[in-house]
Amino acid sequence: MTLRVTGLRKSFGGVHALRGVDLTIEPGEVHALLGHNGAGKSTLIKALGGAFTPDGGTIEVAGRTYDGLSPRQSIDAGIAIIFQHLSLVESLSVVDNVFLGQEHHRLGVVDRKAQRAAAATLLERLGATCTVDDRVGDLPMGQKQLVEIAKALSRDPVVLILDEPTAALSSHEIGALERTVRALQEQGLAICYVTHLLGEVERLADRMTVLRDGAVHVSTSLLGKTRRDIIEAIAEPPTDLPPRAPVHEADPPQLLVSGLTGPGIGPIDLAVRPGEIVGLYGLIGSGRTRTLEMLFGRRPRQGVISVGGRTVGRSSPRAALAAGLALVPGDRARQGLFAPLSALDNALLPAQGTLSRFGLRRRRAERAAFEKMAAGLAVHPSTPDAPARAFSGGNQQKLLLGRWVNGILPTTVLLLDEPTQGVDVRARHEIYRVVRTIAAERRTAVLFASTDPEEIVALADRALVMQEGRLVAELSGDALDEDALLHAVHQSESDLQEYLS
Amino acid sequence: STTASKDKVAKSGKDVRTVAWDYPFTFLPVYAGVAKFAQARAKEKGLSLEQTNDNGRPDAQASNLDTLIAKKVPAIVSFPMVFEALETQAAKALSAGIIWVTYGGTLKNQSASITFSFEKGGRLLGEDAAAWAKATLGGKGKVAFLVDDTIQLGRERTAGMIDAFTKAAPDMQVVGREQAIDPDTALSKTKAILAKHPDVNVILGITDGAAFGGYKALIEAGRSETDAKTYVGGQDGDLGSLQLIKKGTFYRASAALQLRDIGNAVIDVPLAVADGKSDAEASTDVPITLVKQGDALLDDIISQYG
Amino acid sequence: MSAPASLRQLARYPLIPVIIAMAIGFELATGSFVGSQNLLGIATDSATLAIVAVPAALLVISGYLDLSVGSTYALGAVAAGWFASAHGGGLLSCVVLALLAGLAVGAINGFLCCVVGLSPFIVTLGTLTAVRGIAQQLAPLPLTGFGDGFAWLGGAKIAGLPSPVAIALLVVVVAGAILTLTPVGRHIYAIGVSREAAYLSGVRVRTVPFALFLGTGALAALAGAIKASVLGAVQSGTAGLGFELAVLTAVLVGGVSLAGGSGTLLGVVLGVAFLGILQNGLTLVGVPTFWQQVAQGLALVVAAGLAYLAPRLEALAAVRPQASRVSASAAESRPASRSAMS
Amino acid sequence: MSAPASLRQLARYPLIPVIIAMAIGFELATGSFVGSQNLLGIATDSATLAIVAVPAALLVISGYLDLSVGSTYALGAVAAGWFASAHGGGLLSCVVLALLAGLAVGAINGFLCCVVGLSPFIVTLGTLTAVRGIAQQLAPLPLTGFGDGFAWLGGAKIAGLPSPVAIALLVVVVAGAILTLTPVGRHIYAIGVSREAAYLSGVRVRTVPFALFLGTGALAALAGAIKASVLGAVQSGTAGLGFELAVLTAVLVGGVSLAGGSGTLLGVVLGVAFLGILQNGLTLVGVPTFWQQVAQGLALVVAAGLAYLAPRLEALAAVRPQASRVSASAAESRPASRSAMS
Ligand SMILES: Nc1ncnc2c1ncn2[C@@H]1O[C@H](COP(=O)(O)OP(=O)(O)OP(=O)(O)O)[C@@H](O)[C@H]1O
Ligand SMILES: Nc1ncnc2c1ncn2[C@@H]1O[C@H](COP(=O)(O)OP(=O)(O)OP(=O)(O)O)[C@@H](O)[C@H]1O
Ligand SMILES: [Mg+2]
Ligand SMILES: [Mg+2]
Repeated sequence: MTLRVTGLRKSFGGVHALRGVDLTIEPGEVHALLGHNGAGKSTLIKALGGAFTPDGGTIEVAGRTYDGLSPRQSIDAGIAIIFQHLSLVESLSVVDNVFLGQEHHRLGVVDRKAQRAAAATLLERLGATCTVDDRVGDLPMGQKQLVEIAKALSRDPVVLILDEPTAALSSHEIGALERTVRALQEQGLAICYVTHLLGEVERLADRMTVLRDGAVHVSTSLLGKTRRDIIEAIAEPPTDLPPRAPVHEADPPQLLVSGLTGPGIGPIDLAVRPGEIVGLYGLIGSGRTRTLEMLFGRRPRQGVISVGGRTVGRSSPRAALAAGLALVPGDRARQGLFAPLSALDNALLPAQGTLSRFGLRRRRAERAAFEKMAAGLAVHPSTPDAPARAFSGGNQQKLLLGRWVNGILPTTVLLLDEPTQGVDVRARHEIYRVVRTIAAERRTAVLFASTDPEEIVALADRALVMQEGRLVAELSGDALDEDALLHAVHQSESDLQEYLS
Repeated sequence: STTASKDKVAKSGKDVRTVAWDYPFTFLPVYAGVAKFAQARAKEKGLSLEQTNDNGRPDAQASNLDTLIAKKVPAIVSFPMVFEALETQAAKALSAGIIWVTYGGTLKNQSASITFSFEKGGRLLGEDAAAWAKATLGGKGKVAFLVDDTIQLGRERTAGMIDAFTKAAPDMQVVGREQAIDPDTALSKTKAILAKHPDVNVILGITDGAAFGGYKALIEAGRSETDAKTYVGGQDGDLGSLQLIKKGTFYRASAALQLRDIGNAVIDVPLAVADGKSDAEASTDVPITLVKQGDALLDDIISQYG
Repeated sequence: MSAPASLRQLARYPLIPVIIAMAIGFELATGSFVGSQNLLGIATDSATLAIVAVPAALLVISGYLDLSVGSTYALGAVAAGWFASAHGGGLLSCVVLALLAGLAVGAINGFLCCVVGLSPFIVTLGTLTAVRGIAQQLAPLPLTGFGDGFAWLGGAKIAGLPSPVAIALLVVVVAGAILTLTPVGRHIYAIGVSREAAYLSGVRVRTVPFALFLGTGALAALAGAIKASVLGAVQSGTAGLGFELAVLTAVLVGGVSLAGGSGTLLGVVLGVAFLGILQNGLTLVGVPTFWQQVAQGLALVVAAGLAYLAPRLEALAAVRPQASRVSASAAESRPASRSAMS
Repeated sequence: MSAPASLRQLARYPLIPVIIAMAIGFELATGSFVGSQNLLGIATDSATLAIVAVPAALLVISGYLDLSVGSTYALGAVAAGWFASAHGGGLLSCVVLALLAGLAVGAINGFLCCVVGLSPFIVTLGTLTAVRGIAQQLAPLPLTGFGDGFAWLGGAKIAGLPSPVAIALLVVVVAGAILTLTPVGRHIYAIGVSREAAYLSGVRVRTVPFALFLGTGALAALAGAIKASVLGAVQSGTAGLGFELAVLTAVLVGGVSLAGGSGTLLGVVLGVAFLGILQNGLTLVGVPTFWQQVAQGLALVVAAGLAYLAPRLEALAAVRPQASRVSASAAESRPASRSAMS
């Protein structure tokens, strides 16, 4: 059974998200769908899932040709999709979510027993640790992702489409997912896989189709392709990163934390020097987000935090900001972005007060600041008035970075939670460049959390490894590589020392 | 008292092609009753009747009147929610040459008025109920009032009713004084009163709607329809209540407005003003009468509902 | 496990202890609150509210809202009352007529809100106004003199219960069964939490709320007809005036979130009981009119406070038995996570 | 570029053509709609609504809601009227007293909703009920006989305009300046879009809406005082009755979303004008009472339809002039992305 898309077109207002895309996915193949942020991957997938009707083109599946599918038609045709922005219902239980819309029922009454059994089997197969009765909203991101996958598999699909399924997973869960995908491939499923992590492409995919600006750029087998080839297909190859800023051991720490303690966290002691970039590595749920949020005053905490030698008093984001601490949160949609507000508002909201005179905004100054920020971070498009929701994920992330890195606010310690989640190769590179630059030029101390060991190695001067709310290891210099990180999170301190020596 | 602008007023009934009747409590059944007769009278006289939609809101009333004045309708008959609040509008109307008839009371600025005492309606009911209580219960028993404290006409009726009753029957124990103008509210309020005082003898309502709800509560509590020791009475003269009175139930009296007379007055009074009659000559006081079983008026009013 | 579980239940429904406290207070103050007659009276009076609050709650859970119920109630009362008085209509024909009227209003609301996708607040505020006008136009004068057949609807005893109470029970049971046992029940919650997610999961995101609008309309009209039968009279201008606010209050006080996606029928039933008991008790105690209003207003604020406390209490009650479970419930210690409109 | 830009403006405010159409229709039907006296009359009558709808709109944009304005209006009217009649209070003292009363209600609402974090809907429904009771308790009888000083508030001409209109203009201008010219204006939108994201951006997520509650309370009381001065009388039981629904209707019809985060003051002013013109026109034309209600209800539905069409028209208007610009407006072709409660 083949999925064939021909000449698919879709535009939103004036934006042409898809301009006649052709895509064929054969049974038993893993087909990587690649492209820069905003290339149209999710739009294509949403069209397959029935989120909207395409403007033109056809979708052929299970021997039938459609001009547009409804979600029910899509499901009935055997298409199962793991959407980028999860389609889970947070306040319902895991089992209710897995069977939402496709409940097992007898005489109109939900057959809970059968559903629970089936869901439990699926979750076990995926290596999930949550139980069928957990409320999905209470689960950490990785488990949610697995529930979403279980939901897709519960429908016995013939085509499985995954839109950045691993963006929020740790190496452990990624491994389990990859094994599942392989097993399904062997059963003859047609699998379409969207990701920005090229390692996954290399490990899993047989073919790739690369979109650029809503059109197919290349579609080819991956046999014999190098990473360089893939990157070049997706975007202009990135320029080299600027060099690491020198860190002076003699400098007093810009951020000094001692005895930081909160529910399930700590005590944590750490120090970040001016211009230093420290990576916080750990498995999902190890407490990195909570640590950053405690530092920023978003969560109640005990312990002493000082910035530039001065102790931060109250625990609140305002107090943290006043002290020079800033956080780019990990949950972009919920905690960061003001989707309907303009790009300028998104980037400059906290700075508008500083820029204002006599309590009135100075629009010209704001525009100038925005343009400077947009140029520095290579935000595209650089229109200040477009709503943030019209930007691709990577560019939204840059707007959030720009909120604190704009030359107006006196940010001296920058906290980043998963700064490149869902960001394409090129934009990721640009974000690294921006972070490096501010560390070097403004001597900003940077503490960032990431789930991707590649990212830690690429960006950090020094890595702290977190396990169950505590720092268990520190790696820097030559000792800092992906293997060491992977070992550190999975093993105890003594094992690590052994491994390192 | 008419004003100096009297000379600008339409000089003959023929000039008045339209009467605008502004009645704020359009949700009350009385409104529809009077409207029916006013409409019929207007048709008879060959003129058109316009109405406003004030929804019981004084500011909506004021602005609708402003609109009517701006539109220069020849005659306005208005029932002010708050009398003093409409002096401005009345003066404005008069100086624009519009006939202003105050409905339900009098204003300083007006061409004429259609009056009927709200206080008197309450008083007649209170006195009758008290007399009944003396005769039947020896003046000892329990009474509950269903009242309205929110609007002026309600307060006047309430005061008339309660003052007259408690003065004439001082030994009756007052076991309830609850806000209720419609049967729905009255039913549940009376039920609550009955829970504590199942032996209430007299229930007097600010409207027949309220009294009807009280009557239903008693019936629901098992009181016989013709119980000799029970008295329910209301005000307005609603058809349902009058039928209960006629049937001989313990719904014994209603201080009835004569809807037909009022409806006719809504058309006739402005026409009389237009024909040159003075305030004193044109103004009408429509009597309010307590109707009870056997009264000739009872059948007359019932037949008015057609 | 059973003791803490019931503790959690109690924490989840803080109205239960409040209602018990109110009952004790009113009984002490008046000596006649707890008595089968008074309690049955409260139940009968509250029955019409419950009959409408239940479907309205499902609608709110699914993320919609129906403000038109006050006028639909009047329309149902007028339809049934008119047929019963003018045409000597029997029970069945009157009820069917009322239901048809309610379904018509529900269909209009449902079409505009679910199919076209207009704002439920404005649309149903519009139908609230318009339908009242129609009801008054149809029956400007009070309707009375219904036949015995129609009187049965509000006056009969079914299994020893007054018929309005029996009907309300039936509505609660049926709606409860739909909500908890059937796939549609899950869909109602899912649509309320995330219409988009539900849509992509193949849930009928138009049909389900449309049906709930139909049900709310039909039951609002039925409630009007029942009240007409109980009273033996209908005043189109005052029947159900302000009922929409009473319904919404009961639903929200009962713990259903206006943002959709959460709430239980037990909560709604408790909300109805809370309002009924409050009104009855204040009258029993003989609180003067204006202070009754003040007390009712304060009670709403207290109820809002309870709705706020509930998840916190629940979280507290949950801490002991399973301290280490991941349970990031609503008991976040920081204010920023609260949605203002919930 | 100017023609399509103004086309887009028009598409954004579909009430503008509708209001023009209504004006033409009413003028043709009556011959007396367009006339300085009638138009000034509409403006004066609508002024009090505008004075409250404007701060209420800011509150809704920030994701909150104040239903208590109807009673705060009555309380303000009673406070000012009482001081003017019983104590011969002058203009200033009466206004200050009314403002203090309004600030008190606003502070209670703000404290409960913003600081404690209770549901604004239930809390302000509670204060709506309670404050009405208090106003009636304070002044059970109508207040009249105000001095000339107080009459100035509603009767004076300021720069040739009736003082209520001048005050309303001032309110619109000040609120418009806050919303568009100051950083706080952006904060209001930001809080409405995402309270959490605003909190993490250092916005005062409690103080800003609290201040808006204060402003709404104060201006609702001021509106009551103005109307008391215009009418020369206050009746606590009916002053501002149903005003809260009129305010909310104007705000929503004006295109502000109940979900928060979107809307403009121009839209709200148009919403107020729409309602004022509708009421005036229906009375002018002489539509029978009950049909007026029906028409008003239908007008709301039409307004909901316009709010629905606006983004779609805007998107259409946007397509031609700048086909490739990024402009992800709300013009989704599927219903699933719409929030039902907006
Ligand atoms: N609902 C929408 N309204 C307007 N524009 C949209 C909408 N959804 C997507 N777009 C636009 O369509 C284009 C394609 O977006 P899409 O989400 O498909 O990109 P993507 O390839 O999935 O990117 P990413 O890797 O960041 O997820 C983008 O320019 C985006 O801004
Ligand atoms: N052991 C725990 N105790 C209390 N709460 C926890 C615990 N583990 C997770 N949580 C809650 O679950 C939520 C989601 O966890 P999530 O894994 O996303 O973040 P985290 O624990 O900070 O880990 P990380 O960012 O390292 O992945 C947290 O915000 C926290 O409230
Ligand atoms: Mg995507
Ligand atoms: Mg995290």
